[in-house]
Amino acid sequence: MNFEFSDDQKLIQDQARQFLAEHSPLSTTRKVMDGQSVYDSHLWKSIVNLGWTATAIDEQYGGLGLGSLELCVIAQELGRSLTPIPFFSTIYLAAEIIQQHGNEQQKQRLLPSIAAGETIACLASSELAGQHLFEARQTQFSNGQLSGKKIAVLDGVEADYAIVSATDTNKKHSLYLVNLHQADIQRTLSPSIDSSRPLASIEFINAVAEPLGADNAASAILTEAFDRAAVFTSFEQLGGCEASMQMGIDYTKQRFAFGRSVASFQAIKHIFADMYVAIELARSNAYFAAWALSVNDKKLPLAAATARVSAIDAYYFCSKENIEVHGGMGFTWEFDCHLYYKRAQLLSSIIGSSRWWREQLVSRLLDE
Amino acid sequence: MNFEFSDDQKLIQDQARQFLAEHSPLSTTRKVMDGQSVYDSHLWKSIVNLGWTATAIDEQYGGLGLGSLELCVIAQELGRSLTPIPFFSTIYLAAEIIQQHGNEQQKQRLLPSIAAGETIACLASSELAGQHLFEARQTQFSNGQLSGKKIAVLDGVEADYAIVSATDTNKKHSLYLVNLHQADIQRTLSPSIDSSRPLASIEFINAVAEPLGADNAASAILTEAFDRAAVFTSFEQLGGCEASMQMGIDYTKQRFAFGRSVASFQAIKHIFADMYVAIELARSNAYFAAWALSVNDKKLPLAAATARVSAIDAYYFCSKENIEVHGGMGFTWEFDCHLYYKRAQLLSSIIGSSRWWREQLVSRLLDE
Amino acid sequence: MDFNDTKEQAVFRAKAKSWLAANAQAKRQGLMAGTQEDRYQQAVDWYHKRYDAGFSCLTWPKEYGGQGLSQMYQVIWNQEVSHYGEPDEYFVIGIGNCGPALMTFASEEQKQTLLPRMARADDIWCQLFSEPGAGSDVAGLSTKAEKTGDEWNINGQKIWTSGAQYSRYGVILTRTDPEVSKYRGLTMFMIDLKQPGVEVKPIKQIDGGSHFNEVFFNDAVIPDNYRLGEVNEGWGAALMVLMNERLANATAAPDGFEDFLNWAKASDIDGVPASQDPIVRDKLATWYAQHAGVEATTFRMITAVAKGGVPGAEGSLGKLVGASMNQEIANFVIQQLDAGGQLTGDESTPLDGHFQSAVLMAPGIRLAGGTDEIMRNIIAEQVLGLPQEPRADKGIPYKDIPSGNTGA
Amino acid sequence: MDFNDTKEQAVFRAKAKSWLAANAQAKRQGLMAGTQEDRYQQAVDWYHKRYDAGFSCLTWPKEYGGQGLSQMYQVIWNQEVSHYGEPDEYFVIGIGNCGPALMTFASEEQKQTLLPRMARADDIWCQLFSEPGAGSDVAGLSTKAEKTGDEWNINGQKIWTSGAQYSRYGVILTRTDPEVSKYRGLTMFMIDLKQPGVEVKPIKQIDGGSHFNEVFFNDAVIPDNYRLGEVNEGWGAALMVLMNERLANATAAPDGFEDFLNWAKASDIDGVPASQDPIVRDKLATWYAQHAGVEATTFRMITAVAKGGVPGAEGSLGKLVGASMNQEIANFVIQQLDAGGQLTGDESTPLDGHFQSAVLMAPGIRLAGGTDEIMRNIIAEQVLGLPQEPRADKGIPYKDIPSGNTGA
Repeated sequence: MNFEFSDDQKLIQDQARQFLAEHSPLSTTRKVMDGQSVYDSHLWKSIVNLGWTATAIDEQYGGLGLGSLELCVIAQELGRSLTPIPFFSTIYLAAEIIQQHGNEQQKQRLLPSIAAGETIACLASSELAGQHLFEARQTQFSNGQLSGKKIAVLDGVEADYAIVSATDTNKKHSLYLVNLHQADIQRTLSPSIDSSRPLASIEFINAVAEPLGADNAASAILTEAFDRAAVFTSFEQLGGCEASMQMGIDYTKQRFAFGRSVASFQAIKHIFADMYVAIELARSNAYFAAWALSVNDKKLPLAAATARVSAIDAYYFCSKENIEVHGGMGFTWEFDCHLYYKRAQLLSSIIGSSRWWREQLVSRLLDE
Repeated sequence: MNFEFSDDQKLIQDQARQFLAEHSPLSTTRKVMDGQSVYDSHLWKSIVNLGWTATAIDEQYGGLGLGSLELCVIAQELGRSLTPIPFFSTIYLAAEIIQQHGNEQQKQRLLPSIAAGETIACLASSELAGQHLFEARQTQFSNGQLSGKKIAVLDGVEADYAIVSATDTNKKHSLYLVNLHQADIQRTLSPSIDSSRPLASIEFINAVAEPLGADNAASAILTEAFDRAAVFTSFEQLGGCEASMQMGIDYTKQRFAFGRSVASFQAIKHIFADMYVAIELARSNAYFAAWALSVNDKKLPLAAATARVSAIDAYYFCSKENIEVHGGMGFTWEFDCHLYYKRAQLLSSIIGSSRWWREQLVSRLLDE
Repeated sequence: MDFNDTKEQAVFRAKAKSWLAANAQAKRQGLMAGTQEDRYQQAVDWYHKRYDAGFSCLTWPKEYGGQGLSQMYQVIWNQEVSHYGEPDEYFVIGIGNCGPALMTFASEEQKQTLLPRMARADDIWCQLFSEPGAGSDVAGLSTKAEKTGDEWNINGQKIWTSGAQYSRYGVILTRTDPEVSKYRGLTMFMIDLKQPGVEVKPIKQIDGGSHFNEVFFNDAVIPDNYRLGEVNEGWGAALMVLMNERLANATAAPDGFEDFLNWAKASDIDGVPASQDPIVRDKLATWYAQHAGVEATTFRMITAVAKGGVPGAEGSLGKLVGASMNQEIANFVIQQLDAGGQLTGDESTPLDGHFQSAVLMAPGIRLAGGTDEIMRNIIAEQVLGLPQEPRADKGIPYKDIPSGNTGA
Repeated sequence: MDFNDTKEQAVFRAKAKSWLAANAQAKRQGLMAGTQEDRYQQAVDWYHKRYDAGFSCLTWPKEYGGQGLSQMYQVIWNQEVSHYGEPDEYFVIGIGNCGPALMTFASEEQKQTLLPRMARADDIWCQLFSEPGAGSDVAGLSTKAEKTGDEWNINGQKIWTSGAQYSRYGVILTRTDPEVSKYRGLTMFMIDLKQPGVEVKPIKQIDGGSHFNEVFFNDAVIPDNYRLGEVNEGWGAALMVLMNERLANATAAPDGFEDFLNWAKASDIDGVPASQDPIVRDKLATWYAQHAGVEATTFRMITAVAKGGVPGAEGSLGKLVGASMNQEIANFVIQQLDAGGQLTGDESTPLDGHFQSAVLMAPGIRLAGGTDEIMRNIIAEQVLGLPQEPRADKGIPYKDIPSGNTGA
C-alpha cells in the first residue's frame, strides 16, 4: 500500500503553489468579484503556458497525457488561491466529457485548442432551482437546432463552446455541443453569491448544435462526468479549507484579548481542532477518490460521492468559522474571509449540491 | 401575560423537592436498579400520604382536584430525584386515561383507589420494537377475553391493572381494562437499559377484560393520552437535566487538573453553557405545553410534541456530557452519572421515541 | 399561567391594532427591498408617525416623550407591529440603550431636551463602545478622554458603530486613567457627533451593506456636563447600557425559522412539496423546537421584567441559538437547490433570494453584540457561576496589559 | 498511489488467509457473547495458537518473539483478522505500549526473557499511568517511588488500568522528585504485580463490565534494574509509550458504522426497510463520510509509518470522531424503536442488543485514552501549533501546584 502522492506529483503541486502565491494574489480574485472582468485572462495565459490546461488531455490531442492525480494537485492549489479563471468548466467538465464521449472529429477539433488555452468551454445543464439535476424540460433539440434556457452556467459568459443537455422530439435526453458565437444565443450575467466566478443564463433560439456522445445518454454521461469532476472539485475545496484555517490561525495568533493571544483560548483552539478534523477527513476521502479515479476502480462512484460530501461540509465549516474566529473584522469586505466563504457556497452547488450527493452516496453504498 | 407558575404551585414544588431530597436519595434508586425490588413501596406510601397520587384526580373520585400544573411541578421533582415508584404509569397514563375516557363505574372503581395509592396501574400497548406505536397486531379481544403479548410495559411487574390495546374480531382497535391478578396472565421482568424502572412483558391467555373508552378508539385515546403524558414527562426530564448539570458543575468546580479547577477550562464551561441552553429551551417549551394542557388550548398537540422533542434532546445531551465532564469517574458504577444517563434513555422511549414525536411535531405544525 | 390581556391591555391592543392597520405597511417579500437609504428614510417617517400617534417609547415617562406605560404594553405593541413590515433597526440602539443611560445619568434639562427628540427620531443616537483592539474585550478600549478646564478632549477610534452615519449624538465610553486596572479607568459621556474632530466611515460588509461604521476622534470636544456618571466609573454605567442591549437582542435576533417554514410550505423539490420531504421535515422538527423554545423563553423574560425584574444574562440564549440557526437554515435551503441556489436575483430563486442574503448576513449576526464564544462565556460565568479562567489582565494597570493588537 | 501488495506481501497475505480460515472463529453476533472470563481465556488460547504459527508481534525482532517484518505486514494481518471474531483487547496495551518500552529501555537479558512470553500471552502486561488525581493531566501523578539501597519503594494508587486483574507485570510511572516541576520529577519502571504490596480492585463500569482496575501500592518493591530509562526522565519515556497507544487507538476505536449499516440493511421500521427510510439514509451519508474518512486517514498513517515515519498526534482524529459517532449511532437506532428499544435481552431487539450495549459503552470510549477535550487540545497545540493556555502549573515545583483533588 502506498496511499500518498508521488514525489513528481508533489513537485507539480509545490510549483503550482509557488506560482500562484506569486501571480494569483487575492487582489486578482477581488477584481473579478468587483465586476472588472469575468475572469483573469492574463493569469489564464500564464497557467496555459505552464501546461495546466493540457495536463490530463491525451498526447494525441495536444495534451501532456499525465493522469488525473496531477490534475488533482493543481486543483488543490487553484482552490487555495481562489484563482479567477475558467479552469473548472473547461477542464474538469468540458475537456473530460469530450475526451470520454466525443467523436474523433470533435476531439480533434476541440481538445488541442482547449489544451492550448484557446478555447473556453462550459457545461449548461441546470434549468430551474429545485428541479432534478438531470432533467431538461425547457431545452429542446430538433433538426440540428437547439432552443431553450439554461441557468447558473459557470463561465457561461466567456465560454466559446457549451455542452448542453436537451430533449429531442422523441423525448430522448442527450448532450449537444454548441458554438456559443452565434447570433441567436443570448448570454446574461446572473448575480450570484460568489461573483468572483460569474454565472450566466444562456438562452438558445434555434442555435446550431451537434450531438455529443450517444443518443439518450445525457444522464449516464453527466453522472459519470459529475463523478469525475467531483474528485477534482474536492481538491479545490480542500485547498480552500486549508487556506481558511491558516488565515484564522495566523490572525488569532497575533490578535490579543483579555491580555492573551486569541488563539490561546480553548474555545478558539477547539474550533481549529474541529476544522482540522473536518479537513483531514475530507483530504483522506479526496485521496481515496483520486486513487479510484486514477485507476478507474469500481469504487469510484461511491468514493467520488464520499469525497464530495466531506468536502462540501468541510469547506462550509472552515470558511464560516474562519469568519467567526476573526470577530467583527471577519465580516468586513476588506478582510479576505468572505472570499472563501462565498467560494465554498459556489463549489458546494455547482455540480449538484449536498442534497444530491448525499443521496448518491447512500444509493451507491447500499448497492455495494 | 403571566408565564410563570403561581406562588402556590412553587410552594408545592419546593415542598416536593425538600421531601425527596430527604427521603429519596439515589441509594433508593440503586436498590431497585440492583434488583432488590421493582419499586420502593415505602416511598410510594409516603408520597401517597402527601397526596401526590391524588393531585389531578377529581374530588368526586377521591382526588384533590388540583390542575395539571400542580402535577407538572411534582413531576419535575420526581425526575430530579429519580424516585423509583410507579408514578409515571399509574398517574400520567392510567389515571388520566380512566378519568378522560372511563365509564362512571370504572372511574368509581379505580380512581379513588389510585388516589389512595392502593392500586397501581400501567399501560400495555407496545408489541414489537420497530412496529408502529399504535398497532396491536398480536393482541386479540373476543367474547370478553383478551389474548396476546405486550412488551416493554413500564411498571408491568407490580401493576394491579393494565390498560391494554387490542384488536377485536371486527378488526376494531380498542382499549381494554384488565385486572392483572388473574391466573392466565404471565408477567416477566425484561432486562432493559434503565433497570431502576423495570419493564415487563405480559402474556395474556384468555384473560378477562372489559372495554375502556369508545369502540375502535384506541388510536385516538392513546394519541391524546400520550400528548398529556408527554407534558408531565417533559417535566420529569427537565428535573433530570437540572440534576445532571448540577452534578457536573459541583464535581468540576472542586476537581483540579493542570493546577486549575476543571470548571475553569473554557471547553468545560462551554459544555455547561450548551447544557444550560438545551435546558432553558426544554423548560420554556415544557411551560408552554403545561399552560396549553392546563387550559386545554388547541395548541396542546403541537406544544406537547415540541416539549417532548426538546426534553428528549436536552436530557440525552446533559446526561451524556455530565459523564464526559466527570472524566473516567463518570463511567463508573459507583458515581451517579449513569443513573441519569439511563433514565434519559428510558424516558426518551417510553411513550414513543424521538422519531415518532418529531413526526408528530411536524404534522401538527403544518396543520396549523 | 395566563396569556390573556387585562381589560386595559385589551383596550390598548385593539387601539394599536386598528392604528397599525390604517398606518403601517405590509411585510415586504425580500429581505433587502429598497436601498439602505430608502429604508432609513422610511424608518424616520414611520417614527414621526408613531410618535405623533402616541406609540413611541411606551415605557418612558410622558415628560420625556414616552407614554408612562408598563413593560407589558411594549410587549403587546411588539406583538402587533411584528405583523407589519416597518423598519426598526436604525433606532433600536439609541432608544434601547442610550435612552435609559440618559434617563439615569443626564441632567433634568438634558433629559427634557434630548429624549423626546430621540423618541420621535428627530435625533438619531449611536453607541460608541467597541474598538479595533477591543471587541470581545470591550473594557480593553483605548480611546482617550483628557480633561482641560471644563472640557474633555477625545482621541481614538471606535468601530462597529451601528447607525453612526445617521447619528447626531452618541454615548461613548473612554479611558480616563490608564494607570489603574482596565475596568476602573473608564468614563462614559454623551457626545455631539456633528463637530470637526469626528469622522464617520461606513464599513462595507461581506453582504455589500454598511450597517456599521468606524468613527475617528481627533481632538473632539465634550463639555463636562455631557458626562454620564462619575469619572472613572464608566464600566458600571456601560454594563447598564449593555444589559438593555440584551433584552433587545433576545427579542430581536432573527432565527430564520418563519422563512424556512414559508419556504417549506410554498416550494417543491423535484416536483414534490418540500413540506412532504422527510429531510425537510426532520429539519422542521429540530428548528421549530429551538424556535419555539426561544420564543417561550422570551415570554418568561417578559413575565420577569413585568414583575419588576431585570433582564439577566439569560437573554444571551436567544441570540446564541438564533444566529446559528439562521445560518444553518440559509445554507440548508441553498443546498436543496443545486447550482440555481447560488443565484441572488433570479426569478426561480425562492423568497426573492432571501436565503442567499441570509447566508451572507448570518455570520455577522453571530458576531454582533458578542460572538457565540463570548455568549457562552457569559452564560457559564454569569448565569451558572463557573470560575473565570486565569486572567492575564487581572489587577494589572491597563497600560501594562499584554497586547499584540496593532489596530484593525 | 497504489493499494496492491508486493509479491512478498501477497504471499504473506495468502498464508495468513488460509491459516485464519482453518484456525480463527467466525464473528459472533452480539457484542457481549460469553462472560468476560470466557473471553479472556479464549484470547489467551488464541494468542498461544497465533504465536506458535508465527503470527504474533510481526514487527518485533525474531529474538524477542516476533517475526522481524515491516509494518505493512502487520497491516495486512490486521485486515485479514478483522474478518474474524477473535478477541484482541486484552493484550493490545501490553504488546502495543509496554513491549516497545522494554525494547528501548530494558536490558538485553530482560528483553530475551520477557518479550517472547508477552508475545505468546504467557505474561499479560498493563500500563500504570493514570491516577485518581491525574487523569487528563497524567503528569500530575503522585504515586511515590523512594530509593533504599538497590530497591525502590512504591506507595500510591493507579486507576483506569486495563487488564490489571490478569497482569503479571506492569509499566509504571512514578514521582521520584516533588521538588522540581511536575514533568521533571518522574521515573518509569517495570513492576512485578504478583507481590504482597500490590492490590488490584476491578472497577465496575456503568455497563456492568470491569475492564479497568484500581491498583494500590503499599510499600511494593521494585529492584533498580527494573527501571526503564534514567531517574527523573520518565516523562519522555512515557510520551514514547503513549505515542504507541495513539496508533493503536487510531486503528482500533470502534465507530459503530458497520453495525449501523448492517442494521439498516436488515431491519424494518413500520414495515418499511430501514435502508429506504430517508432519515436513516441521511444518517448513513453523514456517518459513512466520516467512517470512510477515518479509514482512509489510517491508510495515510500506515503509508507514513511504512516509510519510516512516526505516528503523530494525527492519530487522535480517529478516536475523536469514532467515539462520538458510536454514541450517536447507538442512540439514533434506539430512538427508532420506541419503548422496545430499551430492552437489552428481548428477541425483538436488533443485532442481539448491540446498540443497547453500545450506548452504555460509548461514554467510556470517549473518555479512555484521553477525553474528547484533551484530544482537541492535542490537535490544536501539537499538530496546529497553537499557543498553550496560561498554565497555573508551569515552572512551579510539583508540591506547590494548586490542587483541590482529594482522591477519587
